[in-house]
Amino acid sequence: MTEHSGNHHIMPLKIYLGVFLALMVLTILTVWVAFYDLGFLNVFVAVTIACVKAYIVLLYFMHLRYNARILWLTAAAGFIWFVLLTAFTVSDVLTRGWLPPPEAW
Amino acid sequence: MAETETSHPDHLAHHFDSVEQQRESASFGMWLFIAQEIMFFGGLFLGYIVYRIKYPMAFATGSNLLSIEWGAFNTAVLIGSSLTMALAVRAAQTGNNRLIIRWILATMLLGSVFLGVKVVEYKDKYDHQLVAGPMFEFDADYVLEREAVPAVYADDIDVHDPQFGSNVHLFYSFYFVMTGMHALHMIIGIGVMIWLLVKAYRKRFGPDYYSPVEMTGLYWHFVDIVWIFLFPMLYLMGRH
Amino acid sequence: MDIGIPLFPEQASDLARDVDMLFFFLIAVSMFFVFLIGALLIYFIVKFRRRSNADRPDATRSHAGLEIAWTVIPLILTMIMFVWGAVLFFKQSRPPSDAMEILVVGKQWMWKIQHPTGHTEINELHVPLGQPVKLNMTSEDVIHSFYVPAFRVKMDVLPGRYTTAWFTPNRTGRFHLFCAEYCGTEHSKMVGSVNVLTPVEYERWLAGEVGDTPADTPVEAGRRLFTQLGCATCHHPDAGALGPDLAGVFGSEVTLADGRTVVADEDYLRQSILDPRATLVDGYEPIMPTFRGLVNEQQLMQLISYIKSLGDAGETGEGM
Amino acid sequence: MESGDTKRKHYLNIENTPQSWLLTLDHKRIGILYLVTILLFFFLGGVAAVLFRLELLTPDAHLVEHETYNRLFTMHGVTMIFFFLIPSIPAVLGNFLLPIMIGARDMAFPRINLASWYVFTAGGLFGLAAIVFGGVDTGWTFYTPYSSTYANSNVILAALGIFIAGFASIMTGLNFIVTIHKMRAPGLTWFRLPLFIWGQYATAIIMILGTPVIAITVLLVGIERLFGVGIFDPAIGGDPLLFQHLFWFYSHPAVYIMILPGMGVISEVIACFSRKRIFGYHVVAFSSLAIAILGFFVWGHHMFVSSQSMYAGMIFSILSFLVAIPSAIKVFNWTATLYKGSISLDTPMLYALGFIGLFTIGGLTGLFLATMAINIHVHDTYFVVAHFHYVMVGGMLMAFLGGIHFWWPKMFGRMYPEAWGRFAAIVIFVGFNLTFFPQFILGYLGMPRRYHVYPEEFQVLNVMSTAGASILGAGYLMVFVYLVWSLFKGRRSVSNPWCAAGLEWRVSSPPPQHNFKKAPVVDRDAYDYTDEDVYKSDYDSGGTSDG
Repeated sequence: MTEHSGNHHIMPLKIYLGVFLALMVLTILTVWVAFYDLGFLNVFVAVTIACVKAYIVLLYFMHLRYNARILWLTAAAGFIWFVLLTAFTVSDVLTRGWLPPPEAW
Repeated sequence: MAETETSHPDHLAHHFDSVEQQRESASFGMWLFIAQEIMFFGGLFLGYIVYRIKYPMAFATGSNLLSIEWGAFNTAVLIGSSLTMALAVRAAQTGNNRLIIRWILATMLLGSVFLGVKVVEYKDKYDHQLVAGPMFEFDADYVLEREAVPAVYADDIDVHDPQFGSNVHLFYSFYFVMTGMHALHMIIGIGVMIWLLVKAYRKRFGPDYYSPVEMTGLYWHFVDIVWIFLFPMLYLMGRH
Repeated sequence: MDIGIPLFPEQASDLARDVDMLFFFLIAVSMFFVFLIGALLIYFIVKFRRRSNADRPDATRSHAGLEIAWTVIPLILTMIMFVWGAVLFFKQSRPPSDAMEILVVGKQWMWKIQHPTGHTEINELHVPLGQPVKLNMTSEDVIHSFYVPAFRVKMDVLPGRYTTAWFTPNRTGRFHLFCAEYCGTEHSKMVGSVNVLTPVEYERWLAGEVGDTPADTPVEAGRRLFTQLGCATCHHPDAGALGPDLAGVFGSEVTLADGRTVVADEDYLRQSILDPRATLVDGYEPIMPTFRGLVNEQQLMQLISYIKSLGDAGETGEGM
Repeated sequence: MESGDTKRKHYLNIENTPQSWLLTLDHKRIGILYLVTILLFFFLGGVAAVLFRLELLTPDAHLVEHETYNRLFTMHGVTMIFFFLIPSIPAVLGNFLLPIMIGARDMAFPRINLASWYVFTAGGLFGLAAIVFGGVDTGWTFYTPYSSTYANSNVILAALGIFIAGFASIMTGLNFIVTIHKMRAPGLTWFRLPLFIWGQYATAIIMILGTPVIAITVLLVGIERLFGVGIFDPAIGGDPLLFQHLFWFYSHPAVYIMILPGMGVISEVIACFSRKRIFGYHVVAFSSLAIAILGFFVWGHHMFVSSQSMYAGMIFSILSFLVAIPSAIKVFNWTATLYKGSISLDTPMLYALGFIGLFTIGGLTGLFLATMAINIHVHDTYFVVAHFHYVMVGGMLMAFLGGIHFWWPKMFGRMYPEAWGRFAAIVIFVGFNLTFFPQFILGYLGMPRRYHVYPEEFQVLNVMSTAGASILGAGYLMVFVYLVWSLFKGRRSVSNPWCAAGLEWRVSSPPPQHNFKKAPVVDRDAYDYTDEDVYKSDYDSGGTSDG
């Protein structure tokens, strides 16, 4: 009952600094890439970089990497629910103007 | 009470059996809170996405009127504050009270810098009558002068079309609500840190008990993550 | 059997019969389950009441076969309902190509209706028997909903957008028209009636309507607006025209400047008039000004009616 | 140990200063605080219902003006849904019972639990202020652009009230999930949990993932009205359907917030009064989770005639049918539980049986609404009104009353009068059906909801409905009166008056302050009624003499 400190993970300073540098590099990358027109990839690249950054923060700053699976599941549930909310709503927005299927139906 | 027979430290609430159970409960609770925060901001992001799909040109134009320099600077500041917050948690884990205080102060400072920059940005929008609401006044000449219309759309857009201005208004509605809600979360975070500082001065934290620092850290990192998404969505997309 | 209480709404359109068929199917399924559950409950309560000497050997805790049965059977039944309902829904969303088009504008708290002949009515709609009618609807303020129970037709009416509904009345008479979406203080007064007349009576009604000459037909009014607003200076069939020729454009596929291909339906035309550059047709310069504020909702509908009249009427509705 | 021992200390009498109630961290007292608060809102919502049912006696306006009528049904909807039904079972019975049922001394976060009641009350005060300062006339659905631009009533206050009360709901859900995960007694594995706990767990998931969305949505409506910041305003290109998506993303699952805990109560009651384990325990448990998760993705069936894309509509329609399956499975399993049981028809059981019947009707009529072609006709008519009252009142309220009666002796240590209880249950059942069954017919006839004046031919059915409502109201009043009476005069209850399984029956009635002196060890499945003798003796666990 008193011997519980084994369970919290104390990460070395080096990892924190490395994570910080990685986040800065990604920030510069996303700003730099924004000035190039990549067509439909524009949004894709920006969101992907943001996701990678968020993922790094989750893993290291927020210690998810060393935590129980249930916490993973909780974070994932929030994110997945948001994606589903968006997917269903956008599916309406994108297909609203479509005509009904042809007469054969 | 009967429970005190066994070793029951002060910071262990009566209804928990062990410090470990209490700590795990706290962090699970915090993650559930973060899950609900995702959905809270999720509603805003959804609105933004829907309108961005409907009015890509107006949103790109509105976005280009924002200052990418300030936005990038603020991103760096906020990531830096996440680092200092993580270090504060680490200091609590290793029981270094002096460092806890120092890193929390650093985090608060960086957070305040971020908010200060936000004020500068809001002021700029105020000067150009871009603040969403009744005083919003779309100035086509300003848009042309700033060359805010993305080159690829330049031929397709009539900046003098009132509807176009309205849709830019919509962009600014979202800009202000989203960044405002984010800033509000930061202010709350800074408020919580004041409470942490008081506790830290009283030397309440140590390797056995640092949940409040850890939880505040989780909250702060989450606020950072929201900005990590807000920055490209509001400032970067449609920049070219 | 008349007991003084209405129990079932009138059927006054072909679709009403189809909807009711499906409704009866659902009623039958529901009755079956309500009586099944009810009978089982009562039987068990009586048989296994605490004081009874019913045989109670070790009761089973669960039974995989039963669980599967009462999962799969409802699943099959509901999927039948889904397919039937969806197919009928598509039918309800597909107006026949020979439908008479009537313009409906909802506002707090009245229905403004204009016939193809130009007759306007408020809170009244006269239609001829057996003639498919398509309603093009929009709202000037909040969301309303056009609802005629006897036709089993309901569609929300939104500001800034067009929605459509259609029906073919198959019984003469006077039927309720309701606003079904709560729209403010006098929501329950936003009612009217649909009068289905025989074609002869309908002609008579058209002729004798309130004595004065009917206003222009929407097409006529639209033609006049088209000239007044100077649309024809750019939209003409000659070579070198600054805008695309609009004859036959309705219902056709249009390639836009940004590469998208869209069907030129009412909403597209509406958007092209209000926000021309968002829907610029490939190969043209973005020089058309917006007409937002210059035309009101009714005039917009008239303009669109005119543009539609330029194409071959038989082609409308077959966009795909 | 003896129930007659008045000196025994329990959670109610241990301390009785105002602070000891207002600053209590005891989950049981917080449950009672919630009970009192939501009853106030139930009363308000009920008064509104009485007034507009009286108004609907005649086709014309004879009692109130349009403005008043619209404010009445809005007040009824807002208070009943946000301030009564959503917190009813979770915040009252859930708070009171959940820790005891899993053998814990309290919720994981007692302070957050208390804070949730304060937040809820604060939200409620905003709601009250909205009513006092002239009311709200948007309907509980707050559809834009009416609510954001056109309505000139206290939309902002009401929106703030809902926004704030939402956080109470989130706090409750968060507390439930952590408590269920982390605080279970030794030996109490997931599949030994009572189904009430499964129901609360599923509910808590919806509270956490759904509530924030309504919070931000109503907040946006408030911001739009307050600052003129256009978010949904069609004049600057706003999309009215966006509001509907956001609104129903919460408000449809909210229906499951309102019914899932009720289903949990029914499982407890049926098991106890037929002396049997719930048939197909695992299936019933998982069906709660299935409802919670699937229920999130059916919201578009509220929008079939809203000009939503018909292809999105198809997806929502098929998912709506799928979510009906787990509900059906529950009904079948409850019915099968009765088979070879030893059934006694005490008051809670009458409510549970009423629940099964009414919920079956409510659920089946839900299929009509999921069917796209029929939905067109019945959408926004009294058919919908009848349907959700069958689920909400016939379902949730019956379950709430059943649960209140079932656990009344546990909560207050007194028995309610059984004969009155049964009589009131029957009165409520009859009154309910008379009120709402005619509304199905009215709806299919085409009477739109929220109509102040209506065509004459609908009058007979409306009169029937109002007559039923008076019977229903009398039934509720009867329950209220004899329950309050029983607080003072009721027969004292033993620890386990129903000989029920479950840890809550192993502490004395009312429970001691910290529930258990020593955490109980669980060595058997839930509803283990095979070993009858265990429950017949009136015994307490070690937790009786806390003081």
